[in-house]
Amino acid sequence: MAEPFISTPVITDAAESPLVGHYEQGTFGNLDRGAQVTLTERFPLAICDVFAWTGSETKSANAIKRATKLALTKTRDAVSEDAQAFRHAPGRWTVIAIDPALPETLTTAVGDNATVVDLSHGRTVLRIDGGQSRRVLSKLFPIDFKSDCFPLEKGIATKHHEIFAQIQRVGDDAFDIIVFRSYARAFWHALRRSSEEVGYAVE
Amino acid sequence: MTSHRRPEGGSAIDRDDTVGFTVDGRQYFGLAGDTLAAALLANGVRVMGRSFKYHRPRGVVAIGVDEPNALFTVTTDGVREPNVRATEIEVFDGLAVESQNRWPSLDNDLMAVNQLGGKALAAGFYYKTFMGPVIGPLKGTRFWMMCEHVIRRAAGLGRPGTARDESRYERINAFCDLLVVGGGLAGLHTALEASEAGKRVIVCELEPRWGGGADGKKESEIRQIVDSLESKPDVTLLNRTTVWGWYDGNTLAATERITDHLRTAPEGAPRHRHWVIRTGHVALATGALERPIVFPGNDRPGVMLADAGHRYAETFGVLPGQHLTVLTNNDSAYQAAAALRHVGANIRAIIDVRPEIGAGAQRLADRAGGALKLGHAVVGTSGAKGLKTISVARYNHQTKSFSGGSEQIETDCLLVSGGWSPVVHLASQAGAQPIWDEALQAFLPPDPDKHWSVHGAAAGDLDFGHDLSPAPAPVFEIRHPGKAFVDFQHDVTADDVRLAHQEGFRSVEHLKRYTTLGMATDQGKTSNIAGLAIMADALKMPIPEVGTTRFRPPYTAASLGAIAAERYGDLFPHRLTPMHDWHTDHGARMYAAGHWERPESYNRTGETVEQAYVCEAKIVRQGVGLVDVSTLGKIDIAGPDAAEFLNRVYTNGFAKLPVNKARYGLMLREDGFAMDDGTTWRLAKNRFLMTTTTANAGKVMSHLELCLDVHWPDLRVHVTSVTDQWAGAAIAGPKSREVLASCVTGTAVDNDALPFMGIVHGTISGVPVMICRLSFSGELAYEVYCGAHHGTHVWEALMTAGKPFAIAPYGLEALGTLRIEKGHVTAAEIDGRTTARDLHLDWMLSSKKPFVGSAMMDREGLTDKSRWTLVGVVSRSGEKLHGGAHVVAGDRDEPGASLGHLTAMAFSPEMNAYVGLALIEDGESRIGQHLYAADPVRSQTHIPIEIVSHHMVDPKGERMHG
Amino acid sequence: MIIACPFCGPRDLSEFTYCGDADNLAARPDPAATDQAAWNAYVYDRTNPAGEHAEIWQHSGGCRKFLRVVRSTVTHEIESAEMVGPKA
Amino acid sequence: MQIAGGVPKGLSSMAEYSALSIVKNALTGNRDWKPAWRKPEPKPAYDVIIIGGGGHGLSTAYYLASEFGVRNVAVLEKGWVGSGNIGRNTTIVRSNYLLPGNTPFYEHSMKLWENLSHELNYNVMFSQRGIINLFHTPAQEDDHARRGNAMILQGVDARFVRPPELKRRVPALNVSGSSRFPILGGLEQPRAGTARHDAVAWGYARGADRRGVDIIENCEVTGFVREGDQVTGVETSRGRIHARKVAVAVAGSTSRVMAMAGIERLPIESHVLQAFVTESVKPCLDTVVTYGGGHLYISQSDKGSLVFGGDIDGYNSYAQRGNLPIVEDVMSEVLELFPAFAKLRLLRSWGGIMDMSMDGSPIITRGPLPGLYLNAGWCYGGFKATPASGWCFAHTIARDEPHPFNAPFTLDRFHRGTVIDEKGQGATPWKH
Ligand SMILES: Cc1cc2nc3c(=O)[nH]c(=O)nc-3n(C[C@H](O)[C@H](O)[C@H](O)COP(=O)(O)OP(=O)(O)OC[C@H]3O[C@@H](n4cnc5c(N)ncnc54)[C@H](O)[C@@H]3O)c2cc1C
Ligand SMILES: NC(=O)c1ccc[n+]([C@@H]2O[C@H](COP(=O)([O-])OP(=O)(O)OC[C@H]3O[C@@H](n4cnc5c(N)ncnc54)[C@H](O)[C@@H]3O)[C@@H](O)[C@H]2O)c1
Ligand SMILES: Cc1cc2nc3c(=O)[nH]c(=O)nc-3n(C[C@H](O)[C@H](O)[C@H](O)COP(=O)(O)O)c2cc1C
Ligand SMILES: [Zn+2]
Repeated sequence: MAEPFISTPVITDAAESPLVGHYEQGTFGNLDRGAQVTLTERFPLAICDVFAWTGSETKSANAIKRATKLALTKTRDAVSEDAQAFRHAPGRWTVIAIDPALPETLTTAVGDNATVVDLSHGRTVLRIDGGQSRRVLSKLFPIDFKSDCFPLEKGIATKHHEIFAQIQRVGDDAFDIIVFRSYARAFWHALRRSSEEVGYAVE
Repeated sequence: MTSHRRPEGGSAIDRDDTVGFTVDGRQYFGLAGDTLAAALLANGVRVMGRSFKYHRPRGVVAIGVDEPNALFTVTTDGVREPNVRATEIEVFDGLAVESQNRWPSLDNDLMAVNQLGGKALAAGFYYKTFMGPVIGPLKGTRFWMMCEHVIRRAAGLGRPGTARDESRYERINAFCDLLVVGGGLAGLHTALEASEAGKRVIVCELEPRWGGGADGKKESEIRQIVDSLESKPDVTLLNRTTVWGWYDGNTLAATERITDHLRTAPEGAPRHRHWVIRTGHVALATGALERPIVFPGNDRPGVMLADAGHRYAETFGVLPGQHLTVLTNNDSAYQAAAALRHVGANIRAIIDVRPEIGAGAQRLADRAGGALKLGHAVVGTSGAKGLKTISVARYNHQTKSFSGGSEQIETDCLLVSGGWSPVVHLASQAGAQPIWDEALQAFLPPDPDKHWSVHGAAAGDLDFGHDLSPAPAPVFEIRHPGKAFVDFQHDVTADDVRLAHQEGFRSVEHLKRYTTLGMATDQGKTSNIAGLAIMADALKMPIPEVGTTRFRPPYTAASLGAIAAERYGDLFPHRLTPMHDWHTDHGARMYAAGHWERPESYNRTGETVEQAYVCEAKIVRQGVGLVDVSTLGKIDIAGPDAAEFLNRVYTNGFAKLPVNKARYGLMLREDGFAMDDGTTWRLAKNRFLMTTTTANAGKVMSHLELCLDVHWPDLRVHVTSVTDQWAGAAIAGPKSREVLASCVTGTAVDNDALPFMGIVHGTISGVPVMICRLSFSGELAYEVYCGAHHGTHVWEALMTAGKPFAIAPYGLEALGTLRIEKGHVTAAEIDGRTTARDLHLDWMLSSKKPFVGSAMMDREGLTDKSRWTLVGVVSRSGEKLHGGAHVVAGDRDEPGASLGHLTAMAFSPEMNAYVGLALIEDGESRIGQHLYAADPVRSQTHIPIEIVSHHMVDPKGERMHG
Repeated sequence: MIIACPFCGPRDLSEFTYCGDADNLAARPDPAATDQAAWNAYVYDRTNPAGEHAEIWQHSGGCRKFLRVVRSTVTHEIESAEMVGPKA
Repeated sequence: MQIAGGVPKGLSSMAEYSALSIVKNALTGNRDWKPAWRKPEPKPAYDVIIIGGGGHGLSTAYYLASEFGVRNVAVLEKGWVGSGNIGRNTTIVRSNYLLPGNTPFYEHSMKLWENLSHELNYNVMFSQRGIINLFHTPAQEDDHARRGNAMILQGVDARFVRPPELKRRVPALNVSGSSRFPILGGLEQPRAGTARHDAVAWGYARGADRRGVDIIENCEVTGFVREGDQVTGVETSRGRIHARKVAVAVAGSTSRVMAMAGIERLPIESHVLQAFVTESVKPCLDTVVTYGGGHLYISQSDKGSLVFGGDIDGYNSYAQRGNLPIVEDVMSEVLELFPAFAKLRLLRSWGGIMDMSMDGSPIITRGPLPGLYLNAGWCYGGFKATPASGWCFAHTIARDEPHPFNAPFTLDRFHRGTVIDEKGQGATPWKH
């Protein structure tokens, strides 16, 4: 029953980040204590939504695990050097990988257990890292970023203003924020603004 | 002017740091750490404001947020902030403030003539007059409006400005186990205890300094606790932060003032920060506010709350006057008197309404010196610009009677204490009624529950030191002839309260509204209790039966900027299509469509929008054009029941749609009216791509999700929004196929390979694309979809391939023109009030299956023949039509009733005429009629039109099928 | 207001979208049925109680699932929030 | 100089209000002012009982007595007169409606407003300072033109204003074109404006009282007395009271009260709407302005406060208080229009319970039971309707048939599909 994968596959050399022309490297804001956070855009990435059919959640999780080599379970999110995945709704994962073949690999791996939707072009992933990352994020999201409330590797769905966004904790003080591509520029602007008080570097 | 600064003392000030500031342009000096009120007192300034109604000169009465009189306007970078309490402005070098509500100056205000109105301006007088004549030019509302014009200018306090406030405001979300409101001793101890138990704690204190009203002797204890709290990682200490609102789910709002007290702000620092704090538990340690006593002449500058006077000396080293007197009904003022004496003040007399006092008070009275007049009351004051003398008479507070003559005492400052009111505001915001405490003669917070607790003075735990009793005598007013003020700022007198009672405004809420008691900037912090005590007296009812007025957020006024932080100006959320920069680089005017920005038209230099769109539309009809359709909502619909699902949500059938074909679909709401339209593409047996209108993308997505989760959980269907995944460009015009043929590889695009509504996959310039042949313009047209990151690349490739065919980009205006000519509907017609039949889409209503809306769409109101239905309209005079014009049968002089309206208009290059679409009464039957398009509100045009079919161009659709 | 999404945990009101009376939504008549009175009642009429009210909220800025929330319309106190639809 | 409107003969001789009476009373220490309305004990029976001492209940009583000769009337109010929405609204009065079903009714109301202070011998401070509905895109401009034209064609005043005039009249307005939704212009109804909300309640109460109506406060209706289907009276916290006709005008409490009569389901939901005032400032906004890029309506009271509101909170509520997200939204809309006001300060916020109907339009009708009459569904627009609503409801009660002005406002229009949906939102009351 598996449907052929509907491809807008891969990201070719022609791919262009939505932040082109708005991604200025350097250090900014109040640098009295140096740049206390670092902002980066992670581009390009392969991004998929995996939506398990009721009853096939475990199989789907295992399939994602196989396809990405992540230490993922039905309820545990995971991050590795070249991939990450988190459950943002019951039976539903956002999977991100450096390997552009992710959509096909995943489609094959999950088979009839889940629907895979390629969102590689539809999302922008921004990373914030550094001692003050939680404070900056607190300005933007009504989410508790405290370590034990937001454990390492966990990912969640929320929104910024009225617009859907996702966040995954990828390091001690590092978070990936996944926003709609169309919203990336406005969000980037807000993120930079919120970081000015603590000083930031764009790498 | 005499300096009132003592040579020593003052826990907040830095005697080595003199700062200069101006009031109304006049230079003053203060010390770093001073509030404006303290610095002005130190400079011997007494008049610090004018009252609202009578413009009476007023001095500062309080030391904190309860100050009703001393209000100033602070101007920073040309932006005005009116009504700032002098007790909250921290002076810095260069501070410039302006006094308010006076003309020409604070000391000489001509508006003070209002006082002469005296009793005529009593409560409620507005309602009884100004009705004006019933005939003549001032009849109706005119006379009132004339008077109102003058009244408005006399009212108001500070003057706002018109310059944009460029300050930055920020928002922050916080979470904790315990939020402590108030950084006095009670709050600090509560915080310490919780933090030692490992709790995550936030402490907010509205003052710059910690410690609240605590005695100077407690300074080291306070320092110790603060140090200890500061060292704990899970404790956040926020000073200059007022918690002002308590919302459902223990969500509290607070405003942190970050740079107001600084001459220059650090880089990146916001002026104010809006804190939204979600907490497990709230500990209210908000202290208590001292309240005044109402007596004749009680508003003269120099009359001040006793604790305020005490603290001006202790905190700022400033004496509130040279020759002090005290009026009290309780023991706490004795402490103030003794402490002031200790720092060198001369206490002339202590006047206590009580006939006797305890040993503790007596001891303090002895220390304070001056005459102790028990069983006495102040019955009047005098002094032109400030207090000079008070009149004192023997008083029995039980019988409220006076005896003997009155005695004059010279004094420039009368310190008053009428008892203490715990700050119950926050606890009561959610609606819980505070509880009257007979002993304290005060309202205490309602009973706490598991979400909150109350500590210290806020709980009624008023500890003034051993031997002193917290219980005052129940005296709120000393009733004697003369104007006695209850609400200082609003000039509400005790007689006004009684008049309200007399006229039947007896509920406290009526009292408030009729007299405006408690509606000023201090929200009655100093006046509410006295007001309701006077009303209770008039009603001969106990105070608790009269009750309080309702407490509402904010506790103290909060800047609009802070609450709105990051939601306006350049931080307003907006979304851009992948080709956005290309459009702006090529002269596109952008159009704000909800969150989106879309090209309206590409204006070559000097062109008007109309010239541009006509040119663009012509190019599409005659050659080929390209338009960005990336903003259309796109939804991936997958699963074995996907076709069945579409059958249920669309009015027409989708089950038999072949793979690689698309179909136009219409959705209704449950009530049978049209909701949205769009095409849905079958990409595989169980996989569809639905498109929606830009405006309805979110609404349709939620509708589908609701249907699946709530109504039909048995359907195996997954829906995912893929709006952002795809860039979309529609290439339209007779030459469009040739352009595609020249640049698409991997698939043929001829009529056989790609028939009308067919879908193919190929590549353009090395990038995979999906192409569907469908047409909104009515021309041969295709929608080319590719991954959004490739959007600009494919767009540019299409432009390049189209160059030999003179391709041009077109914007929303041209798109609109083309669809109007074709009679295709958009949101202007699917406006939530139209049915499928109104729009001639009844051919899409399947009779073979039920669908959302099918049960309701045939009700009489939806099928009535006189409903407005869609028609085309052509200008017969060549004049420009206007969207929103109404269709009428009569000429300009007698247009008659509206028959409906134009939903859209354009100049049609194809028909060489201004054309439009209209929804008009029984439209079908009017085709061929000559009517008028009337636009009296805008263009004043009255244009002869002919009603035609809404299919104005190529009614048979030969072009798009060709 | 804070709604405890069974999947996401307690989240701020701003993440949720109100969808109306849960019991009414659950009483959607059979679409094939032509019982106009039932349809009219379903589309237009509400009990609108003061007190306990079962309602549907979508966690639109979160897991996007629909929750059946029992809430007091008088105190805004939330008694329970459960997932509706196919559970996972 | 003021010429008094005059009280009909034979009615209460309580002091007429005028400039003269104010001076006279001032000279005698204001000792002679009488209660604005009596505090009568309820009688055992009345011809008509009106439940709800809000604007609509009081104006209904007033017009029953003054226009339709029905004087044996009681208004039962559970709290104090004006404690409901009449006492907590943003006071905007306008008749700038789009749909033919609404316009004549609201225009009738406007005409009553224009003479109301005289009619009541009570200054309700109706100030025709105009309302300007801003628009920000060409499509919105067309929508506003459509509305303006509809108004003009039905004899209502309307005009367009463009940015230069806007800048002159509302200097703090950001017409720079730099904003996210630049202002293209506005649709103005010059005769629209604001009135002093409490005064409207008090003026109608006093006017009704002077014509013999009993206004009974602290009298909560707790049940209905019925003979078969026929409603013959009410149970109250002050005992049973009989009546030939019982009229319900309880706005946000409609469902609760009607449930006592056995009507369990109605096309109404109760939702909370918040409103806001800033601290008083000198005049800076001399008209009413609404924002088309979101949902905001703002004016400045005579006291100097900016008075404004936005969307409803959007969930069923009887709590008279709202939540923070809407507060933040509304403030951001104020600043989108008036970036100079960021330093003004919010003084107070509150909520009211709106009777949101399924199409956003009201219900003024006989029934749904014999002897019962219903006035409801005012959403957040019923203040302006106060005079016409009372007038039409009084007509309906006295004559047992609607006036043509309120003929479209039936209860069965929902089922029949003849809805009057100004916003085009369908049966989602929280979106109207
Ligand atoms: C915040 C807000 C802003 C608004 N802004 C505007 C605006 O700008 N313009 C506009 O035109 N409209 C506005 N409105 C709407 C308008 O205020 C209302 O539609 C209108 O006031 C409702 O009619 P009413 O005055 O009769 O209601 P209410 O004043 O609510 O009267 C109903 C009365 O019934 C009483 N009652 C309830 N149950 C019982 C019972 N069992 N027994 C006895 N009595 C009972 C209540 O206590 C209440 O006094 C606004 C409303 C709110 C809340
Ligand atoms: N001045 C007084 O209030 C007062 C009166 C009687 C006794 N005392 C003494 O002080 C001690 C009681 O201390 P306490 O801590 O209960 O009261 P406190 O007055 O010392 O402290 C309360 C603090 O809460 C702050 N506050 C109030 N509302 C706030 C809000 N909404 N947001 C942020 N901060 C807010 C106030 O600025 C104040 O600093 C007792 O020992 C008593 O002897 C003080
Ligand atoms: C038009 C209008 C203007 C108001 N102006 C003020 C004001 O200047 N000061 C004030 O404290 N409250 C003002 N209020 C709010 C009232 O104090 C009160 O909050 C509101 O009527 C709701 O009543 P409640 O808070 O008692 O429930 C105003 C209310 C309205 C409707
Ligand atoms: Zn959730």
